[in-house]
Amino acid sequence: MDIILLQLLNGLDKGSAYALIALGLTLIFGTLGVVNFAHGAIFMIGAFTAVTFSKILSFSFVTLDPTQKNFLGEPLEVKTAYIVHWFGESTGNGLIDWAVPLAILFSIPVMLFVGYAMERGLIKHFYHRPHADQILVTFGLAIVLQEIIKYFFGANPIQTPAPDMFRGSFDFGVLIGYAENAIIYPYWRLVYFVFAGLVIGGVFAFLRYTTFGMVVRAGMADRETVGLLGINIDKRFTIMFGIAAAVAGVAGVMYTPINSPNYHMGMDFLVLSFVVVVVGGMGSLPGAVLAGFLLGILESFASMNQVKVYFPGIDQIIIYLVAIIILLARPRGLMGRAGVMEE
Amino acid sequence: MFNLAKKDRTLLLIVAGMVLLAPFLLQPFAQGSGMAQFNAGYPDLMQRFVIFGILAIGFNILFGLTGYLSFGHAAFLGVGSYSAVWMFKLLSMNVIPAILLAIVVSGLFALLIGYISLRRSGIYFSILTLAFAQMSFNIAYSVLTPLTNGETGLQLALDDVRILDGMNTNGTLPSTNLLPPSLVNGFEMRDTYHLEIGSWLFQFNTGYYLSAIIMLISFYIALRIFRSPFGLMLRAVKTNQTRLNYTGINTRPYTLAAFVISGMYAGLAGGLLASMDPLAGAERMQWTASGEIVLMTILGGAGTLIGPVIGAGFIKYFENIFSKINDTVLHGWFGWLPDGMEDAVVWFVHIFVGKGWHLTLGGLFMLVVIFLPGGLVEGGQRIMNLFKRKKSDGAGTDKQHHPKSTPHVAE
Amino acid sequence: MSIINPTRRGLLKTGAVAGAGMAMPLVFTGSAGAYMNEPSGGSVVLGFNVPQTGPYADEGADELRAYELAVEHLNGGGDGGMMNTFSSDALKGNGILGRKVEFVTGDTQTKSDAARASAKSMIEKDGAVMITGGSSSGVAIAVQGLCQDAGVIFMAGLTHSNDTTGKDKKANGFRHFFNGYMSGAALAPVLEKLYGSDRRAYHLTADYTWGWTQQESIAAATEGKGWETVNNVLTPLATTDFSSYVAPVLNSGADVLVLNHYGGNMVNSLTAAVQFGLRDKQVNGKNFEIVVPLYSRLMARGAGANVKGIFGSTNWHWSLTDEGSKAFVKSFGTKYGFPPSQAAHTVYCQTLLYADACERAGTHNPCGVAEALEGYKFSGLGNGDVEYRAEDHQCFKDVLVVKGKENPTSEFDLLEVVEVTPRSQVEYAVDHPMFAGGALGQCNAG
Amino acid sequence: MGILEVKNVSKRFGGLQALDDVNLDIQENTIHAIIGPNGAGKSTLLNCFVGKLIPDTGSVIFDGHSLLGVKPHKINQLGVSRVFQTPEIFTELTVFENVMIPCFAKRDGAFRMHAIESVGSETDIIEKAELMLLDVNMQDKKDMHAGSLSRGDKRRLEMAMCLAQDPKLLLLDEPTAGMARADTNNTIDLLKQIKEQRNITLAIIEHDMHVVFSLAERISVLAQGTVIVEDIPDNIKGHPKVREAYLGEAQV
Repeated sequence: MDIILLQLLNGLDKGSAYALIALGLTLIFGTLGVVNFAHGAIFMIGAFTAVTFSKILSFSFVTLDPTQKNFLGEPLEVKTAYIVHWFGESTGNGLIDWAVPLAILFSIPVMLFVGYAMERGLIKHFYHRPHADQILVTFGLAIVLQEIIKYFFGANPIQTPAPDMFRGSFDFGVLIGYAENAIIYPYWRLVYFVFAGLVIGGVFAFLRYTTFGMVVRAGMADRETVGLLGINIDKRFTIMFGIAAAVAGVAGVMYTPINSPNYHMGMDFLVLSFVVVVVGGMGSLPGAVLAGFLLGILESFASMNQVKVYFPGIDQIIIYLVAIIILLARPRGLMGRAGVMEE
Repeated sequence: MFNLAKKDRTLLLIVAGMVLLAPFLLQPFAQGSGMAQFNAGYPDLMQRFVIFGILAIGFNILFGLTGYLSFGHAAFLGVGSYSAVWMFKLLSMNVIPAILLAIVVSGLFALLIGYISLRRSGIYFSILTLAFAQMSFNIAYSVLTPLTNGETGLQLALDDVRILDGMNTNGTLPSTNLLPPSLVNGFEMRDTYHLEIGSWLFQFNTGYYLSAIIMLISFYIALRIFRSPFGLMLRAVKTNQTRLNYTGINTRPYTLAAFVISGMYAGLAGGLLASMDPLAGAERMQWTASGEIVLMTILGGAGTLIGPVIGAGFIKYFENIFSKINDTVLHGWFGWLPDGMEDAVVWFVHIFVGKGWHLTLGGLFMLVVIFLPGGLVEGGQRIMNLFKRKKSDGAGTDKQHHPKSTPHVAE
Repeated sequence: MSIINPTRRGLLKTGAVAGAGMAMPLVFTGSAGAYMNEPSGGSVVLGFNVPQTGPYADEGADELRAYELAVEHLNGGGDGGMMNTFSSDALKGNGILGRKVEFVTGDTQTKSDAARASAKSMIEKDGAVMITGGSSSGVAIAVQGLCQDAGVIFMAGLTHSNDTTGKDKKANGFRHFFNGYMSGAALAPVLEKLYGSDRRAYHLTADYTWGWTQQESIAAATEGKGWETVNNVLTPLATTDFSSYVAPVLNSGADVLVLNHYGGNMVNSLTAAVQFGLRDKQVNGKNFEIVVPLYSRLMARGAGANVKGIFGSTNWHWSLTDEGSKAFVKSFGTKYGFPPSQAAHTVYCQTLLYADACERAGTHNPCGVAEALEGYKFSGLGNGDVEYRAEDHQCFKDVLVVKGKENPTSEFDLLEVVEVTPRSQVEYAVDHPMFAGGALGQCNAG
Repeated sequence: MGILEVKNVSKRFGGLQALDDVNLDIQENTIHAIIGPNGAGKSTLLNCFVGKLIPDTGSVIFDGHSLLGVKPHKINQLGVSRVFQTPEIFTELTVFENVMIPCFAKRDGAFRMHAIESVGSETDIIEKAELMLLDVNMQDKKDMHAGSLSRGDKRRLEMAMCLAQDPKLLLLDEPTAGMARADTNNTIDLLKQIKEQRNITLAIIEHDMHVVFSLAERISVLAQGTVIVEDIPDNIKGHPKVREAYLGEAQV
């Protein structure tokens, strides 16, 4: 029982990551009708805004320390971050330690701009083009974006740790009467889970309770009619693209301590996020979230040794297997609407 | 001839001419010259051009005609390759049975996947095919290692059975052949004849010509399918399934047939790949490989006959030629520039070649799709039209402009 | 000369051909070379086939740097690097056999298909006589098979699977890198000394061939020291979030976690394990420990502070103080501004060793070169006294046991060498069951 | 016994009773109009004839075959063709190809793997398609892209496509909706001509009373999901029940 609870927790956490990525993707699908293969790249750029921000924070000057030698036997270059120099050891290092959470503030404007620029510069010209063209151009864009990141940051993963106070894990098991260490969960992942919940809730509240959101929802249902009402739906859609980019971006920022960012992480998540969105049902935001959690939880269960003993390699295919079963049982995914991307 | 309309006959003859003369056409630069880097006339790449051409032609029968976007076509390529290599390991090094088995097995696999996936349309269909292919890849890479040799890929071994050829004892691996070397010499896939003219060197490879002939046959069959009533129905599926149903046509068997045919094309390509180089890697089935097929087809021009072949050639050229350009080569090219400028130019070009070949490819995808919505073929057509207009202007005749009646079957 | 005469030789260089071509405009060339791509002009072409895209692109880039350095040294440029410390003095700095060394590069993409295509183009188009490089075992084995068929020498780059010189060994292929068995043999005594002989290990293993062979090796070696293997869980290659694999570890009764992962997998699984706080826990009354059997310094950077205090093995490290290593670090560091990785060291050595073997054999003929390399004993290239065993073409040398450094002084200073395990301790019999099956076969000269 | 017999057909959508015990008998070789105010269930009824919807209860018998649960393409092969309110044609094919497809469907049935023959060598199909285009007077547009046709031409093309199959029953869903008066009259003439030249039954759903009374030989009036009156046109005019149903909606 405890292992099931443990994997349920894991699944919720994984699921919240999937749901966050899928949410942005389905916003773009639903509002703009664009198949955005660059969404994974946006997630990746989000993660790299965290890397950039922590690099900015630890921007350093160099002093030579003659007492120590570097690998060539020359005096060692010791780097001191400017903010440590300015604010002193504790404040400076504290800021650097908190780089990831702080990077969210940095990331949101950057990602809004990235989304805005992408939509205005490229995507808007593809609204009326076939989906195949959209796939090709956004895939091309994704490659270009990741190669740019690779050029500046290299191919290896880059460590971006969570603040020190989130080290270690919380013992749930003890709370509910299990043995020590039976159900533990890292603090940072709990933070991530709560954060994902807030973002998802925020997006839903925004769409539900603001006029802007209502217009966008109406536009998702019937773009032409809303356009006929004299509402400038295009401008709102541009903003939605920016918001979708920001959602993917902050998801990327918060994910960096879990998965050290590398330039191809976007591609790694691309297929998965598409599967999540489609299993949820095209054009359905709650569907995407639901599917994200469902697949996350099932994936966690499939990784249990107790399961793998009977089905070797089940964790390799579980996501796809579930996707097939759901799509066969429910033609439009869990909560999809008729007629969306069925042609 | 060939029971084709004049336009198609011309197209077929042009393609045949280009494919058969490829060893010359792809080798325009003299050996040792700075531009020799851009030569593509060596056996492996030429084989890849035509084999991936076959793959793209087959994919186009499904996607170009019916509009069903399969995102898992690489699975059939992989299955074809595995079947072929197993044939080499168990039966004989002759490529014919291997290729036949590859086609049959991939056809059956396509029947199974198609039967299930075609219950859905649009993006739901795409995701179903993607899911099947990804499952195939993941399992082939891990659990099925005894069958697929996982990470490394299935390859020949000294202790293979090879019932027909007999156990080999001399400690070297045999190579794939069309006719057993005991009968005729010179029909091994890797046999290459070298022709030197001046400082040009041309390579004529048995494997290439076998692939080329099979590619021409595949192209011819595709041409016939495009022009057939069956092809007409497939195009009708793409434009309006409702009307087709209310016209008494059952669309499922049509789409399934198209899916299986295109799966068999992919299997044939996989079998040929394995025949040219007897190794079947699991990466052949990964979603990126499926994506590459989609990109080839759209890049060249989906729905056109020759477009996918051009798209395939384009991507393979970048993969094999641009990735090999390194700084030493660049310095060789720009050595005539003043030193500082040379370094600056090399530094700049360096970003786009060698390890940056992905960047160039991605950028070109974007440029092509932005400026040439119909793919590379449209670019060709525009140039041709420019040419034609000039010509007709010169003659002073107002040539009647044919309405672009069927852009899908335009060459 | 018959008109139809199959040949597999490569290209001739411009100068030599031009004259003949003018005189006889249409010629089918015969088997001019005695072996594949026999160099005929004043230069010889080597093929450096490394990952330039994909997850191992940085390792590939470091390999390329080392190759360029090696070529520079072979052609008499630079400070000569390890050529000065190498026990053989066959290399004169005038290229190989008097021919200037040229090279071509390609991208393996860490896919066996793409790697073979790239290697084929080097052989068919550029006339390479030797192919080398790579950063994964799958690719190394695939390309080794190709080189065997084509008749050129293959000097494997970074490949750690037992299979490369085990069941998939080939007469034309040589491996300088160490392997899973050696990692186990080197690590086990150190682990026993540190953590005692009463330990229960939980293995997380990348679910593909390399992962399996390493897991098998490490489990066998540690069990030999009294450890118990509690569990071995296979993880899919594509996993990025290892939480669901790491979470059950603490409650399994294990007190050591062995991560048989490499590259991005290693970074992410180690990060997850540290995040779960495993290293702060006590199990069975002992501190919980994590072991990463194969370390790569380049990759370890991605795990940052998480590697501190974690033990593993590595092929070579720049902080070694023997003359060879020092010379190599000096010339590499001076040229590029940072120390070389183990991948760089491996491929540099291999290039030198190939050149040296050609000189000693007096030919580029792969059969001659292979003969010169088989059973060759040398020193001065780091790692002490080294031997290329004739029976399986595996290189035997000292193996380094390292641990993540507690107080790194720079971004390169991540590992510290704990012990240099002598060669004798990591040697094994040719017919060791982990290396069984397969045969070298005959050398192939094309 | 009519060619299409509808008995006790009911259909519910959630809380809405779309069809409530509909009975209808369409005689062979007649023009039968089904009229009724908006929301009367006309389209729902039509969808029950072509296999798009399955009624909850009742039976639909065409020419001796029950149509319940039969797939659209099979119903079509029995001899039922349908003209849609918004023309359903193959917009990306040429006009001529559009007409060829029903010819193939008529000759070869629901599926035939004729993948190697050339379309150009199917002389019988080509002849028939030419003839059909001649019938609707569109032979000069045969190489045009169907998507680029005017709305009126699209309708005529769709009509030609349906007729190419020589259907026994042709269902027309508001064939003159959105047409100018002149076009409407042309359509009326065309339909009359079709009726005269062929052995065919026409069932028309229509709003335009001018069209209905110019064409129909019998009229069924549908209101609130059920047939309230069925009679010859002269008796429908001024029928009190019909007036009531249409109250204020149209001049009857």
